[in-house]
Amino acid sequence: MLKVEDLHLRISNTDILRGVSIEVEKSEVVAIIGRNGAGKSSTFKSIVGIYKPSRGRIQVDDLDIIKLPPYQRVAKGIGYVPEDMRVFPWITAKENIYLAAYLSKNLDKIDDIMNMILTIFPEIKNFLDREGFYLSGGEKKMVAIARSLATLPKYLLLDEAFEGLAPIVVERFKDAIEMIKNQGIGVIIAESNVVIATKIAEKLYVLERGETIFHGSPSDLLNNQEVMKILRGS
Amino acid sequence: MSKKTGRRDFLKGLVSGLVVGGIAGVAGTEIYRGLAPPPPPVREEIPTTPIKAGIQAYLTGGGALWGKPMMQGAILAIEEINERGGILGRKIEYVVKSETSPEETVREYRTLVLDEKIDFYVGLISSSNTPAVGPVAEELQTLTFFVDGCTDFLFESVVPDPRFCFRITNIQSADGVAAAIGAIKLLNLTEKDKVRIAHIHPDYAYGRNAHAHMQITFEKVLGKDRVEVVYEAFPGLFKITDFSPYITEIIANRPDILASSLWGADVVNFYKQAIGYGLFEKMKYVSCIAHAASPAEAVKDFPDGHIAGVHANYFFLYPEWDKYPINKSFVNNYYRRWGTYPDSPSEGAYVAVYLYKNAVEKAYTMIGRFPEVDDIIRALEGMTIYGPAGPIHVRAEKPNKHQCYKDGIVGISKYDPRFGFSVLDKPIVIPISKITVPEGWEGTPDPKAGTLAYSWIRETWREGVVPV
Amino acid sequence: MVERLKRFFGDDIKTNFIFLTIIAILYPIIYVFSPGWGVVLGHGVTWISALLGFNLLFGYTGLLSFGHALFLGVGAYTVGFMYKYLGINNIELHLLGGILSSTVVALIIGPIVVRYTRIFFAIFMLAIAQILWSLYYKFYWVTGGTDGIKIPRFSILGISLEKLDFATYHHVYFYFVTGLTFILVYIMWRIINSPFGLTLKSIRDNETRARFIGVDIYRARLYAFIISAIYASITGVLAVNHHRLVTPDIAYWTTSGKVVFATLLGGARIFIGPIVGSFVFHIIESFAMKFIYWQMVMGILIIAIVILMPGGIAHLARTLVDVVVSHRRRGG
Amino acid sequence: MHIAGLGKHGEKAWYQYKLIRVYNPRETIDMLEIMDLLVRIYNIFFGASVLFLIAVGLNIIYGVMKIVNLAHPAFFVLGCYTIAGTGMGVMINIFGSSIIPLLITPPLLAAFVVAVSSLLIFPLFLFISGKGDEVQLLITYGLLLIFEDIFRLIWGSEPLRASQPFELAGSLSIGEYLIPVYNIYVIISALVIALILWIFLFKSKSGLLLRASSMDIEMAAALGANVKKVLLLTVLIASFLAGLGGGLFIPSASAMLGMSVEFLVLAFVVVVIGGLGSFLGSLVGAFIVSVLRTITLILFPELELALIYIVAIIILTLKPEGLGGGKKW
Repeated sequence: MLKVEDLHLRISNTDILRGVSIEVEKSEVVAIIGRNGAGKSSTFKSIVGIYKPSRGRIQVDDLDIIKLPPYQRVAKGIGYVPEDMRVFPWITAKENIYLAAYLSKNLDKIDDIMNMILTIFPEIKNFLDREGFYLSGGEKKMVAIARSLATLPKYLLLDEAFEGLAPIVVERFKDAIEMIKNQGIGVIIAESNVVIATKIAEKLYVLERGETIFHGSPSDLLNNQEVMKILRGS
Repeated sequence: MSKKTGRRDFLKGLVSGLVVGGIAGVAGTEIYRGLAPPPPPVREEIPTTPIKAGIQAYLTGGGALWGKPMMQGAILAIEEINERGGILGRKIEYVVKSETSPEETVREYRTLVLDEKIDFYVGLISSSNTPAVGPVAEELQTLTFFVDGCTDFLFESVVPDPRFCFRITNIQSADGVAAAIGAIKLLNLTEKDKVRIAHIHPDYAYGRNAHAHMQITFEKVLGKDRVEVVYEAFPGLFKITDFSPYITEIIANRPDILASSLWGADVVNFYKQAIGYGLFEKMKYVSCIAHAASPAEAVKDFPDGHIAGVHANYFFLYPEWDKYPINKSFVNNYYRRWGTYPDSPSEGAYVAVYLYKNAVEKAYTMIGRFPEVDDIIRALEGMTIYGPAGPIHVRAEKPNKHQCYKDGIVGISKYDPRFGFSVLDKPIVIPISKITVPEGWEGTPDPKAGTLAYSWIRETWREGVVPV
Repeated sequence: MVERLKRFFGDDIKTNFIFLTIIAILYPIIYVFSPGWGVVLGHGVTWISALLGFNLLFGYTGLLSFGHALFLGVGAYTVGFMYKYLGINNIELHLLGGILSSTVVALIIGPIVVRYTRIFFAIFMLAIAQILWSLYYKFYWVTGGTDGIKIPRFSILGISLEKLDFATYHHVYFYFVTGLTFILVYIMWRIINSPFGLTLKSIRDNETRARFIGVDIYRARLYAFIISAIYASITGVLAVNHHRLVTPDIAYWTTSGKVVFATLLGGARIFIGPIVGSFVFHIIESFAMKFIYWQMVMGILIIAIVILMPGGIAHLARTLVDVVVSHRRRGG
Repeated sequence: MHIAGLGKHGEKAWYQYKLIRVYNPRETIDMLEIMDLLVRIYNIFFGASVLFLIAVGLNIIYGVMKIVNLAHPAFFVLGCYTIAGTGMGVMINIFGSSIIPLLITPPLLAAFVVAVSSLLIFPLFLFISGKGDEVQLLITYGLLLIFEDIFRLIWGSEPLRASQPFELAGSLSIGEYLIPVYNIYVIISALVIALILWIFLFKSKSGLLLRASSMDIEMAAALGANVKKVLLLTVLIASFLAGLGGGLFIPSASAMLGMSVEFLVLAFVVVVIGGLGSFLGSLVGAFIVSVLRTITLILFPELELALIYIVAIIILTLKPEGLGGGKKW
C-alpha cells in the first residue's frame, strides 16, 4: 500500500500543500482530482522526492520513504510520469526505456520488460528508434509510461495522463491503464477532468488549495454537490 | 647662465671621457665612491628614525623573471647600506608591492605613498606603467626611481619636466638603436645587398618604441632601399603561450633577420617553440632584450650565434671582473645573497638605492642637515656614480631630464657550460653619447613613431654610415 | 513602527540619502587619518552609478548582464578620445559625451541583445564587451593599447583644478561625484517607482503573465537597457577622471564581474543594495590587495559572501531588524 | 660572410637557404608556398587540439550541470603546473630520457592529479548546481582567483617549463621545413581522446546517462539516477580531460600565472561558437577559433581578438544554440 499522510509543503513562503492524505492499494486505480494549482502535481513531486515536504509521512508497504532521495524511492517501487512527459528529447525512445531499466538495475530483465511494454503498447515498436523530440504527444505519453514501467514500479503516478489527447486516444490509454493495473501495479492519476476520472478510477480524492476535501467512490463524488461545485469552479 | 654652461661643459667631458673610457679606466676598491667629498662633522641633529623605501615589482606572471631580480637588487643594496650603518646613521626599511596592470599599479603606488608614507621609491619594469605612475609621482611629490619602464614617451611627452621621477635604465631608443647597430656590426649586414627584416614585439609602448628605433636605425645605417620589412607582429604582452602561428608566419616570409623585443616569459616561450620550427637556422634573431634578465631561466639553452641584447644595460660578465672590481664584488655579493647571478633589473634597482644614498650624503655636505626631497633632487641632477655596469649619469636638462645614461652593450649569444646558460659573447660597447638625443637638442617628436629619438636619428644621422 | 523601520532599511529614498550624507561627512575625517582609505571611498562613490544601472537591469528587470564593462569602457574611452583628439577636459562635457555615446551604443546593440534572457543575455553582453575591449587593446596608435590614454585633471565649468594640491583636489572630486550621485540616485528612484518600473518588475517576476496583460516586453527591456547603459557610462567617465588614465582594463570582463559582485554584495533587488555594495566592495578589495596572495583572499571572500549572504548586506540588515524587532516584541 | 657560432648544421641550413633563394627562385618558391600553407594548417590543428581539450570539459560541465564554469581553465592550468612544477622532474628521475614514457606518463599524471583535486571542490559544485546564473558565475570566478594563487603558493611566480619531451621528440624536417614532432603528438592524442570520449558518450551506459541528465536531470533522478553520482562523474570527467590537456600542452609552452584567464577567454568563445553543452560543438568551435586566429594573424592582426568575438556574436544571433547542434551533444 502507498500511504500519504498529512503532507505539508512550503515553497518560497507559500503553502502549497496543507495536509494531503492518500491511500493506494496494489492493483487499484486511484484518481486525484482538483483544479489547476490545487496541489496535484506538488503531491506527486513530493512522493517522487523532487519536493521536500515540511511535514507528513509517505509510506510504501509500511516503509517510510520520506527521508530517501528520489533515486532510492524508485528502487522502493515509485514510478512517475510527469505532466509534460519529459521524454529525453535527444535520445531514441528505445534508449529512454533502456536508460530507465539501467537506472533501476533491471537491465538483466530488459527482454521481459520490453515484452510487457509491447503487450501494453504494441504501437511503440513503430517508433522505437525515433528521438524523443520527434514524437507526437500521444507517442511521447506512451514512451513516458513505458519508460516508467521499465523501472518495474509497484505504484505508478500519472500526472495529467489524458490532458491534450483526442477522445479516441483517451480510450486507448484507459485500456492501457487497465492492463497495467492487472499487472498488480497501483495506478494514481492526477486529473482535472472529473468525467474521465470517474470513468477510470475506483477511488477518488479531491484536492483544493492543498487540502484533501473529499475521498470516496466515483458515485459518492457525483452525488456530493458541494465538492462538485468547487470542482466546476463556481 | 654661466653656471649652466659650466655644468654642461663638465658633462660633455664626462660623457665623452669617463663614459667611453670608464669601463677600462676606472678602478676602485670600495663600491660607490660618489664624486662628493666625505661629509663634514655633524652640524645639525639627524633623525634616528628609519628611512622607508617602497619597492614595486612584478611578483607574478610573465614579468616575474624581471620583477624578482629587481626586488632582490634593491634589497641587497638596502641590506649592504644597513650593514654599514645606514645613510647618515639612518637605517632603511622597505615595503614591497606588486606591479600589475597600469591601473592597479597606480593604485598600489598611491598606497605606498599615502598609507606607507615612504621616503623614496624604487620599482617598475613595464613601459605601460611608468607613464601611468609618473604623473602621480609628480602630484604626490615623492622621490621615485623607476628601475625600468624605459619608454621614450615618459620624459618626452608624459612628464617632460619632471621633478620627482628619475629613471635608471637606459632609455628605449638607446636600447633599440644599440641592438640594431650591434646586429649590423656583428652580422656584417653592411655587406649584404638587401636585408629582409621581420619584426615581433610586445604590443605596448616598449615594443612599439623598440620597433620604431630598430627599424629607423637599420634604414639609416644600411640605406632605406636596402631594407625591406617583410612581416610585423605585435602579440599582447604575456598574453600568448603558443607562438607557433607567429613563428610560422615569420618563417613563411623568409626574413634574413628577425628583430624582436619580446621579454620575460614571452621570449622563453617564443625561442623554445621557434627551435622546434627551425627558425633560428633560417634567420638571425636580433633581440635587444632577451639576455637582460634572469638569464639562467630566460635563455637557458638559447641558440648560439644570435644577437643578444641586454636592454643596452648590463650583463654580469661585463665590465670584466678583473678590470673593474666594482662589478666583481657586486656579482659576488649578489650571488652569495640570492644564489643567482645579477642581471639588468637587479643592477638597476641596486644602483637606484645607491643613487639615493649618494645624493642624500652629497646634499648633507652642502646644507648640513638631513636633506629634504628638494635638496636630494638638486643633488641628484647631474650626478654621476660608478655602478656595477660602469659610470651612470643623471641628466639634469631637457630633453629626457632625469633620465640616467650609461654605455650600451650588445653581444652574440653563446652557451657557457660554466654557468649552464647562454651568455653574452664578443660584446661590443656602444658609447651612449653616439646613440641618444643630446642634451639641449631642440626637435619635435616624430609624428608617426612618437619619439624625439626617432626624429633625431632621421634628421641628424648620415645615411649609410655606421655612427659608432 | 516595525513596518516603518523595515521600510527604512529597504525601500525608502531617505535611507539612501542619509547613508550617502553620512559617508560624505565621514570622508574628510577618514582622509585625515588615511588618505589611502579616502581614495577607496572615492572609488566607492564613483561606482554607485554603474551598480544602480546594473541593478535596474538585473534586480528589477531580471537580465543578468555579464558585460557591463562595455558601458564603463564606452564612458571611459569617450573621455580619453575627447581629451586626446579634442583637448577637452571639462567634466560636464565628458559626462555629456559619455551619456551620448553610451546611448548610441545601447541603441545599436540593445535591439539585438534584449531579445535574449538568462545565460544567453549574459554571454551576449560579455561577447560584445570583449569586442570593444579587444579594439581598445589592439588599436595601439588610436587608443594607446595597454598603455592607455593619460588625461589631466578635469575642470569644472571652466575652472581648472590643475593647481590644487593632492588632498584638495581629491576632496573636490569626491564632493562633486557625491553631489552627482545624489541626483542619479533620485532619478533612479523615480524610475523604479514609476509605472515603467512596475512594468519591469512584473516582467521579471512572470514574463508570460506580463505578456498576457499586454506589456510590451521588448520595449520595456530596451528602455531599461538604455538607462542602465547611461548610468554605467557615467561611472566610466568619473572613474577615469579619478585615475586620470584610460586603459582597456575598464572594459575587460573582470570589470563586469566586479559590477555583478558588488551589486550582489550590497543586495540586488533592494534599492540601497548597490549603494552600500559599492563602498563595501571597494573596502574589501583594498583589504584583499594588502595581502601578497590577494587573489586568494578575494576569491575566498567572494565565495564566502555569496554562500553565506545570498541576499546581500541590505537583505541581511533587513532580516536583522526583523529578528530584533520580533524578539523585543516577544520579550516585551 | 661570416656567421658567428652557428654550429655546423645551422650554418649549412643558412647557406642552403640563401642558395635556393638566389639560384632557383621560381620553382622553389611555389613549392615553398605550398609548404607554408601546410604548416599553417598543421598549426591550426595544433591550436584546435589544445582549445578542444579545454572547451570539451567546459561543455560537459555546462551540459549536465548548467554551470558556466569560469574555473575550468584553471583545471587545465593545474595540469600544466603539475607537470611543469613537479611531475616532469619526477618522470625524468624515473625514466631518464627515454622518450616514449615521457610522452605518455605526464598527461596521465596531470589528469589524475587534477581529477583528484576536483574532488576537493566538488561540494562547491554541488552547492551551486541549480542556483542562479549570477551565483554560479561569481563562485566559479572566485575559484579561478583562488586557483591562481594556489599555483603561486605551491610553484612560485616564475614561468615554469617542462620542455624535455618537446625537445627530445625533436623536429621533423620536410624539405627545408622543420616542424616539431611533439605538436604532432598533441594533435594525434587530441584526436584519440576525442574518439574515446565519443565512444564513451554515445556507446556506453554511463554516457547515455550523462546525455540524458544533460537534457533533464530531474527526470533522470525520478527514474532512479543518483544525481550526486552523476554530477561527480561529470566533474571528474571534465577535470580529467582538462588535466590531460594541460599535461599534453605544457611541454610545448610554459606554465605562467594569469594563463587561466587567457585560456578562459578563448575556451569561452569556442563554447559559444560550438554551442553550450555540445560535444561536437567543442570540436567545431575549437577548429573555427583556431582558423580565425591564424587568418587574422596573416591578414589583419589588429582584429585578432575582435574577430573571434564578432563571429561568436554572429553565430549567437543566427543560431543561439551554436553550430554543434545544441542540446544534441
